[in-house]
Amino acid sequence: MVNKRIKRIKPPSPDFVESVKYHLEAFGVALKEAIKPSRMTIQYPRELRKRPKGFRGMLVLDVNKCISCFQCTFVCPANAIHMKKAPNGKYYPCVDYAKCIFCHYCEETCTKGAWKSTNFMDVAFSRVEEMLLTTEKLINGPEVPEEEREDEYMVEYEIRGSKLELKKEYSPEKLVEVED
Amino acid sequence: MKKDVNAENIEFLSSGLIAPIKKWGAKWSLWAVHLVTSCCGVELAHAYASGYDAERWGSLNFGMMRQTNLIIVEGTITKKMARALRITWEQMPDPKFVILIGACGIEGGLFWNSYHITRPWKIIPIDYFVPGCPPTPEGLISAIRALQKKIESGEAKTTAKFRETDLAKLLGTEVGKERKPPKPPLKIAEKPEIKIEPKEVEWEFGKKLIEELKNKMPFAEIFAIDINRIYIKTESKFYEKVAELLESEGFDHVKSLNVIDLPHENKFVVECSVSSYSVEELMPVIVTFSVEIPRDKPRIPSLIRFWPSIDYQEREMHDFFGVWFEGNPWMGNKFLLAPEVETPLRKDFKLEEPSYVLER
Amino acid sequence: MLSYLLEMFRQNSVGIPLITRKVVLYHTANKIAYIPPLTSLFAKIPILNLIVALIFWKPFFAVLFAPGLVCILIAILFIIWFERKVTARVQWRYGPLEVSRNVGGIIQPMADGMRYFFQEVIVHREAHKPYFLQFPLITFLPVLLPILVIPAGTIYAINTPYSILVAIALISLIPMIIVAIGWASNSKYAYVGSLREAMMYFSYEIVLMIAAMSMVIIYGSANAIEIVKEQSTIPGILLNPFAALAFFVAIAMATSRFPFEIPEADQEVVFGPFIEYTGIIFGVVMTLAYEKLYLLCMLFSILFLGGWNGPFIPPLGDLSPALWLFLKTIGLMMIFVFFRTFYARYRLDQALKIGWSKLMALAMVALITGLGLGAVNVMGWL
Amino acid sequence: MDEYSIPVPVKPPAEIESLYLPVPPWLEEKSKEGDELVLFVGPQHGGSGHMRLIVRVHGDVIREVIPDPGFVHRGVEKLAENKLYIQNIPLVERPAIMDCINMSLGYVRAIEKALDIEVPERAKYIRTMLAEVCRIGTHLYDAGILSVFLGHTTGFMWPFALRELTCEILMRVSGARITASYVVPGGVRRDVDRGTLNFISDAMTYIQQKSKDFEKVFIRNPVTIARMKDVGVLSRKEAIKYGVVGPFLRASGVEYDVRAVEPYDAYDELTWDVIVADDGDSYSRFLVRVNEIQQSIGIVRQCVKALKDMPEGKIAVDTKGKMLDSVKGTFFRTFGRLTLPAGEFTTLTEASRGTLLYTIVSDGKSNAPYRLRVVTPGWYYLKGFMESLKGCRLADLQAVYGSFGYFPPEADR
Repeated sequence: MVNKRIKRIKPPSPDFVESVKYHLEAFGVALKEAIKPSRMTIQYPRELRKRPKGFRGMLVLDVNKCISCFQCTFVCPANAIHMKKAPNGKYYPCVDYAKCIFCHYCEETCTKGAWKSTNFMDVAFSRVEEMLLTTEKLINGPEVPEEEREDEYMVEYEIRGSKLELKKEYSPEKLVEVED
Repeated sequence: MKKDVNAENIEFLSSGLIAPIKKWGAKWSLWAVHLVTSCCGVELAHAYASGYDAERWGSLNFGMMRQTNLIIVEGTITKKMARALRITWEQMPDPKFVILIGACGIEGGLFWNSYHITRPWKIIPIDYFVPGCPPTPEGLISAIRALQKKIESGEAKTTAKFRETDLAKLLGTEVGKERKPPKPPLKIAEKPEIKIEPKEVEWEFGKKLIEELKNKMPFAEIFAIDINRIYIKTESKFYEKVAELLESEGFDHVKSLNVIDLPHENKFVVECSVSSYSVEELMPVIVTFSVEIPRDKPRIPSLIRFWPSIDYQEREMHDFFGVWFEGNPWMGNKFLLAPEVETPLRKDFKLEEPSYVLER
Repeated sequence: MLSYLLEMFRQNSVGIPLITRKVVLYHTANKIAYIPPLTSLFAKIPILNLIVALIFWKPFFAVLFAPGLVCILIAILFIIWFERKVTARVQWRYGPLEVSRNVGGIIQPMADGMRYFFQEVIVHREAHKPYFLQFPLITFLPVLLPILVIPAGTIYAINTPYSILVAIALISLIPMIIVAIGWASNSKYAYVGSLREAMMYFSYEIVLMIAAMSMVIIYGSANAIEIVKEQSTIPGILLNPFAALAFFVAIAMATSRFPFEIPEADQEVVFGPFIEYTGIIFGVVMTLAYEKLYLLCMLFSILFLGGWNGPFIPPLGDLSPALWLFLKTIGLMMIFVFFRTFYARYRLDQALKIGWSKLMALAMVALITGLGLGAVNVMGWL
Repeated sequence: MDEYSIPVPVKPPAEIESLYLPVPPWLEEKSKEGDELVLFVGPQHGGSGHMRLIVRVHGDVIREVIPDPGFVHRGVEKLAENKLYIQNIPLVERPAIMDCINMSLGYVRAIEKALDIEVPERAKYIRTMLAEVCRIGTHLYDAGILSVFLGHTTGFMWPFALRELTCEILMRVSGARITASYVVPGGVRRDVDRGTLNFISDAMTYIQQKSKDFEKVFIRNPVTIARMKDVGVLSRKEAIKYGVVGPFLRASGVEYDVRAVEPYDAYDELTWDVIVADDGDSYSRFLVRVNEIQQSIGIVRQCVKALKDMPEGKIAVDTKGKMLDSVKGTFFRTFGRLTLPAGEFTTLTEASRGTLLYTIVSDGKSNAPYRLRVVTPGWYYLKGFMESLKGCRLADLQAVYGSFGYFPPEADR
């Protein structure tokens, strides 16, 4: 009980005049927004939300750095990472996105920095079997076909004073970017 | 019952003279039923709220399954919920579509080996799967977009491509030293011992309180295990007596009722932790009293008459361990669990072991 | 016989210069080239001319076009879109947009309608099947019949001194049908919803009638045409604002707008009486409240806002007053749906209490005002 | 995909008769005889989450509500016994993902208590700051759900729009929008940079400012007041008797807040008020949380200020007392094979919806808990929630439900 400061609140119980005032206030706020809305919608997929540095997206494996130490599969809480034997006899990880929870413990664990995150995780798979990404598929990471892309802008929330602004810039050449 | 409902729906929409109108209507009016199944509902709400506003795409979250045509399964479907999901799906008029979001729903995610979950895609046909735990609202919207495209073109496509690299070319096929997978780190003791022992702490008020309790309960072993934590070990015949004394002392609610299963010693340890709201000094103090009961005949009196707040925790422990709390009117019924799951938290109820190597 | 009919239709037909006027192509000293008016194209063809004449026959036109079915449809499609759009705007988002991006997604309700149209219709086992399917269609009766007596300027079907009274009486039938729908659905939530609908009916109906009555007393007539004529100098809302307010709130209750969206309460009784409906039948019953809103708003504009009074637009002819009435009605409907943006819903007992205490008191004040103004013959002075 | 494994009889009455409902069979029968109606609210219902309430209504008045939880019971306690200590961190925050920092904080603190680790100062402040951000987020979430339960859609959209900012904060700090898995034994996973701290304080200003509009449109709206005042009242005595927790307990006049009673992390170095109300009705339960948002904003501001004054780095400590600037690259090596000493370790945390209790029972040899007992706020106040519904009107069910902010995954675990 170091600094227990108590503040008792009293719920308002409006009388007739106050309640008319409150009705009008509610109406006024709604009308204000209807005339001059403070929109904050990011019109996905026309506009993409800018991912901050260190975003935990889909993973990319740098297979040359991997020393097949099994630590990422051991640490994975969802048991989504399995090791698969490659033609050279070593084991390399595969990620099952049907289980992956994007906690990126694997990335934090990897002593060699073989795991890299991308800024991308918005995939809709049509079949469960496709969600298991073997080592072969992990190296390149996800790609969105150019003709499927609908994005025009990249948007970021920015607060200036008392206003929330959607800072827009043109979307990048490549949708999926690997972080360093 | 074998039928491909997905294909039937698409076929219905793309047949006849007015197929374009049918497709157009279905495409721009994917109303999702309000069936929140788990915590991915948070991101679903975000997708439909101001931040992303999926309503732009003509999709609206609506109350009843009768008036909608899209189920968004949000994450885990437990064995109990599976029936509700199936019923909801059956009640929905054709043509209907299903999007499944969240790892928990697809292969279980973190809960992949839980005793209480199912795989929704075994229960109803799914059009699109969105990974993530939870997925971003973008993921959900891209699934809605993909579904719209599917209605239009009739074929389901994954929205991203994953190119395959030839590993043999990249790494060579030269097999080096044979390397065996290392031993998994998880180490669970064969014959564990649960020892709860006194700890020396600097806690003046506690010492006083323990003395006071000792005077009242000469039959029990009372000690502090930490600051603000008092532990009382006693025999099962004094269980109610201890509760009564503590209740008169000012401990007015139950913080936790816990059962520890010790199969190799053939006993359950029932721990009940109580604390106080009405006495200011006792507020931070948690008093835990524990008794041991035989594992093959787990019966113990209910404390519901001292603390009504223990009611649901007793029901829960009855579900989990099969401990029978005599006096609780609910005993014999399932509370949390689906009917087919029996005493899952006993140690002999084994879960599937994790595997680390992909056998192909 | 046919020619007699044709003559009858033509004598009482809607005059719209825009359509019935000759379109002059060029005009020289001795020659006038023109496209004949649309209607006269069919004047000589035996059956078609009868159909065209029938369409322009005022009673028929009133029910089918303005202020009837077509106007209702346009109003509903617009107001549903507007409701979603304005709510979205207040809620910092866009609302339906991508279906037609250039015009703000205005065809979204049509897409929803199409989807409903081609969806399976489920009749569940417990339902009383004939009634379950018939009642939604019967709802068109109390919706369209009042149109016969509510005139839109010079377009009317029946000119009767009791038009306002008949209209209100007919509109009052709608709750009966909703209750019947709930009964036919035979579901627990439909039952609770129907009960709520019936309770709400008690709370607003008397107020609605008293408010209308007090205006009728002032004008000294229940004929809509007379009433509008009386309002040419001063609209009724200024004469008796109490009646206007009471009528306004009663409309919100009658059409289950917020904050009185109680019978259908989505989160409480999941659309109450309509819970079991699917596909196009749900589309029909869902629009019922909007149809009722349209009718009552039309009555409100006739009683309080001077009806079809407004600047005459020559090319529209008879349609001009109808257009003014339509615009006023739509404007009122927009106000009603705007309440969704800032109100939660009251509880049933609170709504009943409001209906029988505050609103009833207001209606009484309105009645007394009406009686007073009627006694001094205020319309005579003006 | 071809075969559907769970056969569901299509006959509607079977749904009522089937065994998985813990409805005593006589209930339906009895209601048909008398003047009582038995309503099933949920799990597919516009005004219920992932749970089922069996409501016995007499006229418009609720006689009794029988809860049927477990629709989201995923067995966290059992799964935790089969995972490493650190693998349980994401697991324990799944019950209430919008409250992720508070959920994992309690568990991690139990581990730290067992290992006797002193967390670096900076990590303490970061934890406290994010815990309060999560509290704001959760209270906004509950306000949104309450609004939509009362039919007020704007009241749903605005809090969720503001929640978008708390998600953005979590995303910038931890990399994930909602499930941060950010707290690790001995500290946190990453450091927070200055730009992010600035964004956090800006976001707090924006939330504070916009909540004034929200107050006008929803909180003080006479319709809201009419719906929630004197509804679902729990007196102080009842609240204690049924073991209600957190803001709901404080709304009934009990001055109990774990952050004040048994301070953890940086709470004893900050100044803030415990919000208490006396009425114990739905409205004060809601108002207490609305006021707590303001207090939390104050706490976040103090934390941001303290963090800006502190040198960067040193955000975690390993079991040997070595300071770490980041856990990247050494995560598994440092924490992977943690083994706790034998004993029982209990921590209390003030999660957004109330007291959260973790008890780890360790056998001293395994590197997974022998037993993990989690009691979440939702599970504590479910009893009080059910009791407060007695005597309410049917339409009040949603008002009371929303005022408790009952989140079934949290209660079911």
